[in-house]
Amino acid sequence: MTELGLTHFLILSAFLFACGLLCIATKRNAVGILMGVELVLNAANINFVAFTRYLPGFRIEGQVFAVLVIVLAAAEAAVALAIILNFYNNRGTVDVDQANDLKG
Amino acid sequence: MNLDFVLFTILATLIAASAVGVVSSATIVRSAVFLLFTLIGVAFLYFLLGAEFLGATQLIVYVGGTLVLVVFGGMLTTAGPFNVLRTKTAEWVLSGSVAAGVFALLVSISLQLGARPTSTGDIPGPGPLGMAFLTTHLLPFEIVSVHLLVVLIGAAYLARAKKKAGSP
Amino acid sequence: MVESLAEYVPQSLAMILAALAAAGLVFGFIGTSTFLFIWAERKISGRIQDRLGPTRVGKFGLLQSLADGIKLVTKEDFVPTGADRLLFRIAPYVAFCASFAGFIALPFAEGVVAQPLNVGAFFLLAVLSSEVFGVLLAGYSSANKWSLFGGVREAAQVVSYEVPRSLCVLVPICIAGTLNLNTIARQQEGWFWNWYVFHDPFTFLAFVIFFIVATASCKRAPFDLAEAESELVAGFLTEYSGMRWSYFFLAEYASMFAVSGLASLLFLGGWHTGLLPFEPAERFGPLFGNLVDVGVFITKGSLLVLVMMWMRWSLPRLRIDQVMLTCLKYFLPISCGLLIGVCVWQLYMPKVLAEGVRVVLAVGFVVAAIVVVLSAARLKPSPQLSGAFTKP
Amino acid sequence: MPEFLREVPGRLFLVATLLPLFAFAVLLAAGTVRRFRSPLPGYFASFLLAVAASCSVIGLSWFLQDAESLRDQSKAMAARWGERVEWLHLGGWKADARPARSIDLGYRIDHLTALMVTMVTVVGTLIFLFSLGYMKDEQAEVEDHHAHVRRRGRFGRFYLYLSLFAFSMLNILIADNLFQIFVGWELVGVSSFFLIGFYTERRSASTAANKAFIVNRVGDAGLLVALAVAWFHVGSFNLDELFAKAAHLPADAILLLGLGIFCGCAGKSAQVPLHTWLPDAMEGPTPVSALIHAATMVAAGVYLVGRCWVLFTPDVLLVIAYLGAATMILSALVAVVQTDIKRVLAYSTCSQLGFMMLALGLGAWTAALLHLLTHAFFKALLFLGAGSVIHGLHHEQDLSKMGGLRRKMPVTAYTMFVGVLAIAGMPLLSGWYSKELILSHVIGSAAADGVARPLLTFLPFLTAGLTSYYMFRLWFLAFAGEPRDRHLFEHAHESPAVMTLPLLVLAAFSVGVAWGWPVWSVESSQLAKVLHHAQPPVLDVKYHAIHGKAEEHHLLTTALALGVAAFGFAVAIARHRAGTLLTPPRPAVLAQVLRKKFYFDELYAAAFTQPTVELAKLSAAADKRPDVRPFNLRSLDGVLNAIADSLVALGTVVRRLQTGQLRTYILALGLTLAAGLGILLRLSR
Repeated sequence: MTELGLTHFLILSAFLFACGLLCIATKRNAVGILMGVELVLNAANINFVAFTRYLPGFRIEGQVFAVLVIVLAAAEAAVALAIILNFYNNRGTVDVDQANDLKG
Repeated sequence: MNLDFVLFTILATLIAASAVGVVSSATIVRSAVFLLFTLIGVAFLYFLLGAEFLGATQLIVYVGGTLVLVVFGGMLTTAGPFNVLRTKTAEWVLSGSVAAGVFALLVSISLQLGARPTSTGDIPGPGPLGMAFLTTHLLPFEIVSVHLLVVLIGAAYLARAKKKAGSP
Repeated sequence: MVESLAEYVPQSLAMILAALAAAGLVFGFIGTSTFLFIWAERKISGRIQDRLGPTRVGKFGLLQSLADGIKLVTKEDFVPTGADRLLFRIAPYVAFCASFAGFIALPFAEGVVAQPLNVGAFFLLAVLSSEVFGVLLAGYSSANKWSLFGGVREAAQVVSYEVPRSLCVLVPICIAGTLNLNTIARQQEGWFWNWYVFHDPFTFLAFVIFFIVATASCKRAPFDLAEAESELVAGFLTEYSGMRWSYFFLAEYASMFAVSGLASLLFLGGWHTGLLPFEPAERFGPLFGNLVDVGVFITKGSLLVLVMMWMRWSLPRLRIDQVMLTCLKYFLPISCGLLIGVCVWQLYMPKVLAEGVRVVLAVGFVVAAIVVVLSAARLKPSPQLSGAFTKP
Repeated sequence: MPEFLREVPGRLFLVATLLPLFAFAVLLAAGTVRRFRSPLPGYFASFLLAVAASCSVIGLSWFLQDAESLRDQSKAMAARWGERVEWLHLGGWKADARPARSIDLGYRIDHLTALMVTMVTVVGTLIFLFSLGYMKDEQAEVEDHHAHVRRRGRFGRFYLYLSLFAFSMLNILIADNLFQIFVGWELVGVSSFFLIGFYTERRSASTAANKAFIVNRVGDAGLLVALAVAWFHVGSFNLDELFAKAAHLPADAILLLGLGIFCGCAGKSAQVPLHTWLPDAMEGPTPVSALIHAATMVAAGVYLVGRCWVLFTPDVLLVIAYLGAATMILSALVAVVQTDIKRVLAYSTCSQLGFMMLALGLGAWTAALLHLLTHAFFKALLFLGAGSVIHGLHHEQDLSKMGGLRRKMPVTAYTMFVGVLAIAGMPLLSGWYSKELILSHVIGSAAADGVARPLLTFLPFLTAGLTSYYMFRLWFLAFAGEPRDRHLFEHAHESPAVMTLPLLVLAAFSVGVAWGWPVWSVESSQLAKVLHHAQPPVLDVKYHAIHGKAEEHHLLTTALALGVAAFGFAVAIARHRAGTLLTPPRPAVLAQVLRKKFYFDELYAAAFTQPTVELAKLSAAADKRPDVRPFNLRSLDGVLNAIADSLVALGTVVRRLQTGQLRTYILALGLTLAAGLGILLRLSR
């Protein structure tokens, strides 16, 4: 395993993904959850780029989708922050546990 | 044991460590700083893989744009200095076991993939990428453009300063 | 360099050694140039304010910066109570690293670059825009409301100015058709009307806008709202002292030179003099020719930095809302218009006409510069003003 | 000539069809602009239809030239004057499925289609023009005296519906398959619904619209059955394929097919027993009546019977003939006692349609369709004339209040007189040629067939006489004599030029549209000759004897027809002199029966409407009875309630999962992901 290969990147991205999941699941701060989402997206992106390098079928597509993911992540962050700011203005907190108006 | 592998190991350690930092930090701005290191690490990982354009995009969009926004949002929404929202230990255990399970599964899948053909050579640069965006992948490109416009308007609308009820 | 080293040591080791050498060179350049720039700034401000500036240490006070540096290094390094210690400590390094990383992709002459990147211009913009992080963290972690204000202002300002800056960079890139700074500079060799700044009216305007916007994104006066000592004490710098404080200044001067270098590479022909009918590297051999090129490039960059200083000491500071308004309501639409304009120009302008416009622009610029210099030389210091300082 | 027309000149007709659709679409979009008060929609739609008319006139002339030069090359003709595209591909996605079928869209131009499209667009254009004047009030706010409301004018909407109407009719005409015809058929139905109920505030109008729509649905059900039969047995809706395979169909299938198609046609063309909607349809604005009666809706039925003539077995043809005869005589009798100017015309249309159906049933194909074409012109003329009268009298339709109007509105009076002459069968006018042809075939078939059908022979002549009588009666009542309502007469005025011009043009058409050389010979009618090309070839063989006999006896026919027409005229003028045109016929019972229109409406009410209402009332009452209600709650209602209750219970349980805690959801998501991955991993081993 001393030759750098696709598996290394996949494992790294799996770890990043798990961290992102954990972050989303444990953070009570809405901004923290947003960060977890960014981690997850980055994990996916690492896979895309690694595929670009190691799989012939992903030469362009991997990069294309990585760029799209980055752009959409930025858009998502903008909207999420707008929502968080609104939530903060209404509740005076960003604790997502307080956001349970839709509780069944 | 070549240079690429060493560099990867260093970068992976940086990324993994700061990802753990993101999760474990109690204050939101500290999390953001660790996230910054993660993102920069990922950007350099792209450089290592040869995807220079992506690496630069990651830096300019994620680090220079998104993360600044996140930190900004974090600062604006912390009521007191270094505000902390604690999580219960039980939740940590539960979430941690789920995340560990997912990680284990993903790793086992990755290992199952086995040996893959090694590097397929240089990754296409910005030129082919741009051509791809204007030819074969035009539709996603346009969709993303429209999406961005919608987000621009939507975020501005959501975050606009609202007049308090009753005031003129 | 790697190739020549690889004859003696293994390839990997050669690469590491080369990287270390490049890092050392860049760091050395940043340190030296910052010392000189600080001295120059004090001298220039002195002259503009009708005083002498530093004179005591060394010839013309040249060693003033060294003396200051020794003082800063020996100063006590403390962290305010209530501050986030970790973030407070790393903030200056984050800011400095970003500026430092910019130099990795900045070619000083043909091939004289730490890491030749195909997306050099893009990379440079990317790392320079992450410098804001250091400031933001410094402002936040100081546990001081003036610092926080400074940090948040800086974040808002830099994120906004980044957009017109990138758009203005796209204008010459549209003409060059590459993001590789080396290639862009090489495309502008020959006489000075081959520089992209004289390519067409849009690039000319783009250069002006880029320079202003770059000044703003280096948080230099008249856009230095993050420090704004008349409002925020010293902004994000309030709680800093000693070495950490000086790292912020290293970062500031380094990024000033970085954006000036970028401007000269994109618009002003890079390391080409524009006045020599031959290539120094061809005429004088690679070593000496490259040295000439590096000299030309550093001169151009330094001249632009000097212009920034000139601006700092001549123009009054804007209010924060004015800063944002200038960016979002003026620079952003103008730079969008320039980008569209240059695309249309490239598509529809006949070759001959484009050549003519280039020469006219270049000659007009030179004439204008001469007129400005001559009229400035004829101006005498106002007797009232000079009198105000001499008389007690 | 544009490139796309040079290859396939049939596209001229396609363009003519699509132009009204375009007008419809534009007006529909423009309708969203509120307070759009201007005559612009009318001008726009009329202009487009005029363009369509010129397209079809050009197309007709090209077609006739082409048909002359490519006489024996039916393939070349079909290629130049028809196109098909696959619209829906059905079946065939399984390997073992039956061969894939597809529903095609297409058009096919032959002599009949070319003539009909030209007629519809020309008459339609004139009606559109006429409406510019007639509906002028709708451009501003309208005070509706019948419904007692003030409302916004609906000028644009009127032209919107008219355009849709024109498009649907043209679509029926150019279609080369039953499916497309059916689509047009329903569109005609719905646009007639909109137009008859144009004054939605009036109860009578909305009732009439409903009636027209529902009665037409009865007929359409038959057409749908025919479609199903065609799809099942032939597997295609294409008319040519249908005709080619008709002979090989099982006997019951072809019988059902023919009856179904005729049922649809009877609904659209107002044949007994589905005729009751047509007189009520007079509630719509008068130009609409003109459009329905002359060019579009009722013509569709006759056209389709003519088009699908090959599909009818002799039995079905006999049914058609008898029903046509019944329609013809019953409507003519009713028309005699009507005092509403539009209703007289409506019943006369009914009667004339019966005439055409009878002729089709007897095999006088060319004669029937010739009558359809000529009738279109003079009936449009008559209706527009009636519209002009109504307009001039400020919306008074009662004949008993008119009289002497020829002094006030001479153009209307004399153009309408031309129309009356034409419909009555005055020699050398267009109606004469067609009616004469039909009657001669009636005689011919009586003489040629071994079987005697006295009703079919006798009734047409009786009807011809009655037609002559009631049409002259109408004219005398309206235009001749002394005014019966002074006040109305004083305020009467001639209509503006935009309304009289179409009248003049239509009068000219009514006179000469069927002319040939020599003019006095029925056989030489140019229109009939052109139409004859479209006649299914099988007719020539089958009905050769009848044609022979018809020609043999045509002098007798002429004498008889002219005789009855003159008799009708004589009676009318005598009663006019005596002033008894308005007095009901002698036996009071007869008068009552006629006035009640043979009790058709009452019969339908008693047979269908009333029982339904009673059954509904009975069910409602039963549901409320204390002894039935518990049973109901346990049985039918109980089942439904049980379903609802169990859903509520399920919702209550599932609701608990909705904690509102974001992190719980994420955990669930993670768990699902892990489980899914695990399952995939196991499966892949």
